[in-house]
Amino acid sequence: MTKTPAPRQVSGKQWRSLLEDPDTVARQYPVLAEMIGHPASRRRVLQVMAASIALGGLAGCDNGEADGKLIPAVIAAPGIVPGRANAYATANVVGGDAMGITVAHQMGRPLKVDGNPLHPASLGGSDAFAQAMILDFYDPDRAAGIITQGQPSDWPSLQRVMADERERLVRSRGVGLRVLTGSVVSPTTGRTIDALAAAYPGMRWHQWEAASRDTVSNGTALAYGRRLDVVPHVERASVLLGLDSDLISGAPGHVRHARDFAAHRNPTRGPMSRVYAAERAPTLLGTAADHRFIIGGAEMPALVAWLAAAVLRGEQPGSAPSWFAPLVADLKAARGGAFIHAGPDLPVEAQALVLAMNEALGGRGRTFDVIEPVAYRAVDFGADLRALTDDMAAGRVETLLVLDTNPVFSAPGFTEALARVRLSVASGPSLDETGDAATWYVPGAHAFEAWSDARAYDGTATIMQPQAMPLFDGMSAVGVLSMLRPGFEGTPQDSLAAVRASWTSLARGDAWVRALADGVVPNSASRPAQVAIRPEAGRSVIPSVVSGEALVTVALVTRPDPGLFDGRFANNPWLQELPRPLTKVVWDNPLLLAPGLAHRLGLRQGEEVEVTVGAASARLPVWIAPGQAEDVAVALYGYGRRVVGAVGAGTGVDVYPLRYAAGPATLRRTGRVLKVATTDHHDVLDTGDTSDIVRHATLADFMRDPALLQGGVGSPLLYRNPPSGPVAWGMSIDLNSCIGCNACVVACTAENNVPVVGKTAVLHQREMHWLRIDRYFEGPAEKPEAYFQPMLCMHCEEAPCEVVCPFGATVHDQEGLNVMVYNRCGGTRFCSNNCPYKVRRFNYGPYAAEEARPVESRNPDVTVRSRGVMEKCTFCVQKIAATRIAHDISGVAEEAVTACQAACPTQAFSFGNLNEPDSEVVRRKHSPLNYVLLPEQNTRPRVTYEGRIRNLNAEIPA
Amino acid sequence: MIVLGAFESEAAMARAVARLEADGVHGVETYSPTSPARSVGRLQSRLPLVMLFAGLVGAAAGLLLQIYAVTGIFTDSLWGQLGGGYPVNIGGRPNVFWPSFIPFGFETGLLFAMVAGFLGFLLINRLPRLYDPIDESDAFREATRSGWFIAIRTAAKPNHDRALAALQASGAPQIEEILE
Amino acid sequence: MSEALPVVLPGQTARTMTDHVAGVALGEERSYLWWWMAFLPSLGLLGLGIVATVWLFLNGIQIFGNDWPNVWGFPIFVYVWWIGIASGGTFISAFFFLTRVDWRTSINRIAETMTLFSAACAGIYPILHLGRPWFFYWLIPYPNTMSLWPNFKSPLMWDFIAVLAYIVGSVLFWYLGLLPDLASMRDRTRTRFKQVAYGVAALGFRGSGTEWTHFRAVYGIMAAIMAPMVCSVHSVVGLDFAGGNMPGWHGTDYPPFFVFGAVFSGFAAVLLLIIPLRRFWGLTPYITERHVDVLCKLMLTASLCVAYAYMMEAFSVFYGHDAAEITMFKARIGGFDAGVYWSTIILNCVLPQLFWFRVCRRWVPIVLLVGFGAVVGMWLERYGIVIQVPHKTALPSAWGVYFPTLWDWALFAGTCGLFASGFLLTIRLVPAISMFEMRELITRKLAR
Amino acid sequence: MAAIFTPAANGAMRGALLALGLLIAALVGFWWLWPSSLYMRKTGFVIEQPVPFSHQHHVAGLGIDCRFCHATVETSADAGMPPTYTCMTCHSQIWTNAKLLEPVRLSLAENRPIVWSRVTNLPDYVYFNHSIHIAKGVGCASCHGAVDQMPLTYKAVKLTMQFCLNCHRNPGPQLRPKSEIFNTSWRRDASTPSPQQLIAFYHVGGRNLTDCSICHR
Repeated sequence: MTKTPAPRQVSGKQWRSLLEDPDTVARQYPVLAEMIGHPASRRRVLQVMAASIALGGLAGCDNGEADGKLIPAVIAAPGIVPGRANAYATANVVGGDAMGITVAHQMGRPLKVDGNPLHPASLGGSDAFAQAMILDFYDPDRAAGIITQGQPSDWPSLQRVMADERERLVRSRGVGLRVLTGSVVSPTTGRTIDALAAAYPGMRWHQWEAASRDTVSNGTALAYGRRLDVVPHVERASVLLGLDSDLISGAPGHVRHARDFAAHRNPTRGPMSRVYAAERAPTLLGTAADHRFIIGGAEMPALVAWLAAAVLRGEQPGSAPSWFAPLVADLKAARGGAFIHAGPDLPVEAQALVLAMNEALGGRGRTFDVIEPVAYRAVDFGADLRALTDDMAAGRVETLLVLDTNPVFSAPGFTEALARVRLSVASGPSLDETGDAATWYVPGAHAFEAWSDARAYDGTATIMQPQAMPLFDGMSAVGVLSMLRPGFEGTPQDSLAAVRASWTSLARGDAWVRALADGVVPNSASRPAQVAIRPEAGRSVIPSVVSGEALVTVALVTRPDPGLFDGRFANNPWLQELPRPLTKVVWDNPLLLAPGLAHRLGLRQGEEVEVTVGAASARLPVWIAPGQAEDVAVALYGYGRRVVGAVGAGTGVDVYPLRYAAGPATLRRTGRVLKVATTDHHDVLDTGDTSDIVRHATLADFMRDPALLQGGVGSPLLYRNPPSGPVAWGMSIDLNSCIGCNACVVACTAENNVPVVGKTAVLHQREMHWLRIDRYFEGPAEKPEAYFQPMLCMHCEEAPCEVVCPFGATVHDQEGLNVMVYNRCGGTRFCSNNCPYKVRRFNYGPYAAEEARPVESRNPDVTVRSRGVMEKCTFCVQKIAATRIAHDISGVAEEAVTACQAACPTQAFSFGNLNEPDSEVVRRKHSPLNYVLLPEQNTRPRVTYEGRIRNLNAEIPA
Repeated sequence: MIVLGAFESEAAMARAVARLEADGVHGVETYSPTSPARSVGRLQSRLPLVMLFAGLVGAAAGLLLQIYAVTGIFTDSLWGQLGGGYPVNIGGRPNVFWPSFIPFGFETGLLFAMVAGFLGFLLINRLPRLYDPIDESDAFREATRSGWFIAIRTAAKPNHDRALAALQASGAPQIEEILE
Repeated sequence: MSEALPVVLPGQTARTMTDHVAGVALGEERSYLWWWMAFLPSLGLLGLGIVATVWLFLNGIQIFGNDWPNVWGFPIFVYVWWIGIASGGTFISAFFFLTRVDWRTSINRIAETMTLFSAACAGIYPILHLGRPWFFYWLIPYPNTMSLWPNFKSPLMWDFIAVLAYIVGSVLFWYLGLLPDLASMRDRTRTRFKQVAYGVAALGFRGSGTEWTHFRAVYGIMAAIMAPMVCSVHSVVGLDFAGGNMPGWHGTDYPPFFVFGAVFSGFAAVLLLIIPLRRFWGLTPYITERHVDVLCKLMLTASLCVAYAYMMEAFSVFYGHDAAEITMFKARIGGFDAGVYWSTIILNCVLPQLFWFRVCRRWVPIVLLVGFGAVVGMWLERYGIVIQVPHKTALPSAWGVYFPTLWDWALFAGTCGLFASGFLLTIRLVPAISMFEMRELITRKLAR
Repeated sequence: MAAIFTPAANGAMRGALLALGLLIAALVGFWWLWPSSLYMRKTGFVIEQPVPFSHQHHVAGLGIDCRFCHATVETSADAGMPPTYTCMTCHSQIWTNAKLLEPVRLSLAENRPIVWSRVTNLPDYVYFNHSIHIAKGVGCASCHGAVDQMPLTYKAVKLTMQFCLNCHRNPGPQLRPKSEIFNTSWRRDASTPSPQQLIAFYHVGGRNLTDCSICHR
C-alpha cells in the first residue's frame, strides 16, 4: 500500500452529522416490517399483471419500435428546426423579485431555464426556483379547469355570473369590490388594476405576500421618510457585515449579489474582501463569511444598538463581546467600502439604525444606492391585508377578486373573513387553498403562458413573452381583471395588447423586438432617489424582546423554506427533493434546534415536539442544526399545504399559525419519533485525523506559503494511458465561490432527465442526484465552521469504475469523458462500489417511468434510463456532442458549457478544454489553491478543487 | 460368441488371466466390482494426455478470444457476424492487458480438460452401450457387486472352441457360453 | 492414538456394505420418516424462494435492502457464503483423494453432493442480483450484431467463467464417480422401472478391465484438476472484492483469506450433514467416529488459518496508515453493528479451539454446536466484508447504513430450501457412500 | 431373466443424446442469429403508410432532390419529414381529385397532420445525426438503399450496430464525392477519388469514431 506524502495536517477533524448513539440510527431508520418491498399501488399491480415477464432478452438489442410514427406539421412553423434548440428571454417573478431568464425550446416545447447574461439581476446565473420553473409549467395537477363550490363548471356559466356582477358594480360604482394580488412589480398589471379602480371608484386594491419584507421597507420609511428600495453594490464592498442577512440567499437580486460577493472571495483573482456575519441561525452568507458570530435571540437588538452607538457616536459599550471593537474598527477603516446588511427578521428600528450606519460609513452612492420602490405600489403587506380582512369581517366586501396569491393558506384569519364575502373569484396557475375556498376558481396562466412585464430589484424592466400556448387554458391576470371591466363583451383582454400599450416607448423601429430578444428594456434601471437620511433614524430605540424565562421557552424564528419559498412550490418534485443547503433534509420541514438546546431538552434527531406560541400550536419533528443560537428555534413555513397536487400532498407541517401568534414559544415532547428523510446519511461521520477532503487555510498562512493546500496527485502508475483526443475536457470548482445555493443541483436534474424518487426511497438512501453539495462541519458542534463541496463524477483518467464493469458499459472516450452507456448496463453495480467518490447512482426501481411529469417535459437529447441501470454525471455529454458536431461541420471552436456551470450564480464551476492553454479552466487549474480530492486513490481525476481561504481579522481572537 | 468364466476371488481371476496370456489367447477381458490390481495386457490409458491437450487448447482459446475481442482482427469479416471487437480505453489500462486475461484463460483451460476427460472416457469405452451380449448371462449380474469374471470374445466357431478349452485349462469353476 | 479408531467397523465385508448402502437408496430401509420430515419443509422454503424471485423480477431490486453506498447487500454476501461451502466440499472429495487418505472414501459422495447443490444456489444469485437480469447472457463472449464483447479485465467476468467452469467440473466429477455405483444399483434392483432408470443413468458401465483402467486414470486427473480449480474459483470470488480499490477490500490477502474461509465452512457443513445422516440411515459402521474426529481436526486447522487471516486484516489496516481504512475498521469493531464482527471472531476462532480436546471431538452435541457455529460464523464474516466495509468509504459524504428487507431473507430461505431439497432428493435416490471405493478399501486395505 | 435392455436400446439412447444435442444447438443458433435476421430487423418489406407514396415516381421519375422534402437533413440531426404544405404545392394543381391523395387534401383542410409509419428506425438510445454524415461525404443510399428504385419504401439495410461500426472503423470506402451525396444510383468507379483523397477532403479522422460517446448519451 504505497502512500503518497500525506498533505500536512490542516486543522481539526471534519464531521457531517450529529447522530451520536447507534440505537437512534436503528429507530430512525424505517422498521423492518415497513420495508416490505416497494408498496406497489393498485394501478401498478394491475399494470404489472398484464405485462408478461420481459422476454426482451431473446431479441437482443431491440430493432427499434415496430410502430414508431413520424408526424410532420401541416404547415411548418417558421424558425423551428426539429433537433435544434432555440432560446427565448423572459423573467421569473418570485414574491415580487424578478430575475431575467432565457428558456431553451426544442420542437416548440420549453425544456430548460437558464439565467439571462444581459439581465442585471442574473448576469447568467440562476437560482433553484428559476431552474425548477419547468416542472411548475408541466405540472399535470394544474389541469383543474373552472371550479365552483368544488364542482367543475364551464365558461358560459362563469360569464353569466360575471355579467350580472358587472351590472351590480356599475350601479354601486364599485362599492364592496376588493382586488387582492401578490406583490405587483408588473407595470402592465398595475395599470390594468388602476384602470379598473378608475371605472369603480369604490374599489380597493390590496396586496399580500407571505414571505414579505415589511420590516425592511418600513425601516426605509422610518429612516428616509417614505418607502424606498435599497440596492446594494456588493462588488464595491471590501468589508461586509451581515446581521441575520439573506443577502445572497433570498433578498431581491440575491443571484446578482452572490456573483458580486464571490468576485472578491478568491485571493488568487484579486484583493480579498472580509465578511463578518452575526446571526441567530445559519444562513448562506454566514457560512461563507470569514467570521461568524452566533447571537442569542435577545442579544440581537442589543448588538445593533451597540453597533449604532459605536459607528454613529463613537461610544464604546462596556459589556460588548471581545470581537466587537475590532469589527467596528474594521468597518470604520474601510469607510466608503463598508456595507452592513440586515435580514428581514430584524425589527423595523434595527433596519433604520443599519441604514443610518451605512450612510455614516459613506456607503451611499458607493456600496449601496436608494431608489424609488420597483413595486408598482409599495405597501406594508401585513397592514394592507389586515385592512382587507377587517373590511371582509365587517361585511363591507361584496365581491373579492384574488390573483396569484394564497392568503387562505398563508395569511392570518383570512379563511373566517372569506366566509362573509358574497362572491369571491380566485385565479392562479394551480388550484390552491384560496382557489378551493373561493366561490369561483378560474385557472390562471403560468408565467410561460401569457404576456407580462416585470421590474427587477434595481428597476430594470423585462418584457415577459409567453413560451407556449396555455397548457390547461389558463387566463392571464390582465384577462381575469378585464372580466370585471364595464365594457366586457365576452373575450378576456389580450395580454399582448395590454403590455404593448404600457410600453409605448418601445413602439419605434425594432426596439420592441430588441427588448424581447435581450430580455431587458434598455436603460430602464431606476435613478438613485434624491432623499437624505432623517437624523432621528440614528436615534431609534429597539423595543426589547421579552426573552423566554423558563428553560423550555425559546424565541421562534420563522423563515421561508429554501425549497418551497412561501408554499407556492409545494407541488414541485425537484424542489421538494432538493437537499436543503445546511440541513440536507428533503420532503419535510423539521423544527431546527441548536445542539446544546436539544441536548438539554433530551431531544434526539427526528423526535416530535409540540410548539405552542400564544394560542397557536403545531407538532413537528426536531432537527439539530449546528451553529444555531441556544435560545432560538427556527420553523420553516411553506409546508403542510392542504389543497395541493399529488406531489405536495401530506408533506411537512403548516407553521403559519405560529408565525402570526405573539410571545415566546414553548416546546413539549410528545414522545413519538418521526422519520425525516435526508441525503446526509444517519451516522456519526468523523473524517478521521486529516481534513484533506475540504482543504482550507487562513489568508495569512496562504500568503506566507502559497503551496500550502496543494498536496500530491497520487503515486506513479504502472500503466499510464491518458486519453489522446483532440480535446481534453476538464473542470475546476472554486470552493471560495460556492455558497451552497443548490441551483446547480436542480439544473443538472433538469438537463439530464434525472428522476425524483420520493421520500420513501430517500429514506432507503436511494436518491438519484448526479451532483450533490457535500457540507462538512469543523470545530465544536455549538459553533462549527461549515464548508460546501460540490461532488460530481470526476471523470478519472485511471477510472476504477471502468475496469470492474463486466459488461463494458462504462468506458473512457478519447476526450477524457467517463462515458456511461445506459443501454449496455446490466446492473452489477460494481462500478458504484469501486468509485471512491461514490458519485454513481442506481435506478433500483423504474423511477423515471413512475415520475409524475409528462413525457414532453423531458430533454430529448438524453436517454431516459429504465430500472436496473446505473447513471452518473456525464459532463453534459449531449452538449459536448452538439459542439463536436458543429465543430466538425463548420469549424466552430469546440467549447461546451455544462448545465451546472451555466446555472451557478457565482461561477464556481469552470469547465473547458484543457488543451486550450488560455482557457479559464486551465488558468484555475494552475492556481496555487488547486488540489486533487483523494489523491491516494490514484485515479487522476479531471475535476479539481480550489481550496477555501478565510480572510481572518488579526485582532479577533480565534 | 463369448465364453464367460466366473471366479470366487480376485487372486484366482488374476492367476487365470496370467495363464491365458501365457497361452497367447486374444480377446480376454476381466469384469470385477473394483478396479483390478493389474489390467489385461498392461493397458495404459491415453485419456490423461487427451485431457492435457484439451486443457492447453482451452487455455489458448480463452487467451486468444480475449485478445481477439479487444484488437478487432478480422474486423471486416466476410460473413459480418464474426466481426471482432474494437479497441476501447478502459480505465487507462492498455488494450491487450495480459495480466487480467490470465484468470479467464486458466478457467477455460480447466473447463475444457474436465469436459474432454468425461467425453473421452465415454467415447473410448463406447458408452453409452446399454445392451451388450454379455448381459444375457444371469450370473454376470454379480460382476458389479462381488463376482470376478473373465470373458473371451471370439468371432469364429473354431476360435470359440479353443477359447473354451483354454478357459477350462485355467481352472474356472463355472463356465458359460453365450452364442448370439 | 487415532489409529485406534477404525475407518470401517470390524465385521463388515464388501458384500454387507454393498447390500446395506444400496438398500438405503432402493427404499429397503425400515422407515424414511425423518427424510420426509426434512424434505417437505425444504420444499416449502423452495416455494418461498420462487415467490421471492417472481416478485423480484416484477419489481426490480428495490425490494431488497440495497441502497447507496451499500449497493451489494444480501444477494452477494450469501452468494459468497454458498460458494464457500461448495468449495469446502470439493476440497474434501478432490484434494484428499490426491493424498490417498483412507477416511475420505466414505464421506466423499456426501461432500460432492453438498458441493453440487450449494454451487447451484451460488450460481443463481449473481443472476438475481443484477439490475436487469434478462441481459445476463451479455456476459457470454459470443460474436453478436453489436461487435461487443464483455470486458475481460473485470473481476466479475472472471467470476462468471470461474463459477461456470466450477459447476460444470463438479457435475462431471460427481457423475463420473457415480457411474460404477449406478451400475451396481442397476444390477441389484429387481423392479423393472428402477432397472431401466439406473441402467440408463449408468450409461452401460459394466466394470470391465479396460473401463476400470480408463476410469482410474480419468478420475485421478479430474481430482488433480478440481483441486486447483476450487482454489482458483474461490480466489476469483475473493478478487471480486480485492480487484477494486474500496478501502478495506483492496488487500492482496483477500484471495487466500476467502479460500481459508471456504474450507472452514465446507468442513463444518460436511460435519453437519454426516452426523445426522449416519444415525438415521445406520451408516455408522462406514462413517465412524474416525471421520468425525478427522473432520474436527481439519476444522481446527482451518479455524487457525481463518484466525490468522483476521489478524492479518486487522494488522494491515493499522500498518497501512490509510485514514479511510482505519476509520472503516474502527466502525466495524466499534460501530452500531460491531456485534457482527465480534460474533464472527468468537464463532470462527474461539469456539473451534474446543477441538484440541479428544473428549470434545467425541461428544456429538459439541461437534454439532461448533459446526453450526462455524457455518453461521462464516455467514456473519461474509456479512461483515460485503456490507460493513462499504458503510465507511474513502469520502465521508458517502457513508451510509444498510438494513436487509424481508425479501432478502425470503430469497436466502429459498436458496436454503433449494439446497436442502436437492441434497435430500439426491442422497435418497443415489447411494450416499461410493460403494466401489469402499469395496476397494475393505478388500484391499483391510483385507477382509 | 434376460438382459435389462434390448439391443435396440443402444440405438435409442444414442439417438436421444444426438437429438438433445441438436435441440440445444438449434436453440442457441436461433437465439444467436435471430437478432440479425432480416425479419427481425424489419428489412426488405414494405410498411403500411396512410398514403402509398412512391419514391420511384418522384425521385427517378420526376427527378426531385431529397432535400425538397427532407429539408433539414444538412442542418439538423433529424432529416425532417415534409409538412402537408410541401405535398400540396404540386398536388393542389395536379391529381386534385385522385382518391389516393384524399388523406393529403383532408390533412391540409382539417389542419390535421398525416401520421406516417417509420421505415428506417434506430433504438431510442442511439443518437444518429444526419447533418454530420452528409457533411462528411456519406450518401443517402449508403444507409437507405436505392430509394429511387422503390415503388413503396422499405428499409434496405439491417442497420445493426455492426453495420455502423464497420464504417466508423474504416470510413474511406463508404465515402462519395460531394456532388454525389444525393445521387441514389451512384456507384464507385475508376474515376472516383481514392478513399484516402476523400478522407483528406472531408477532414475525417483525427477523432476515434468508435468511442461510445459518439452515438450513445
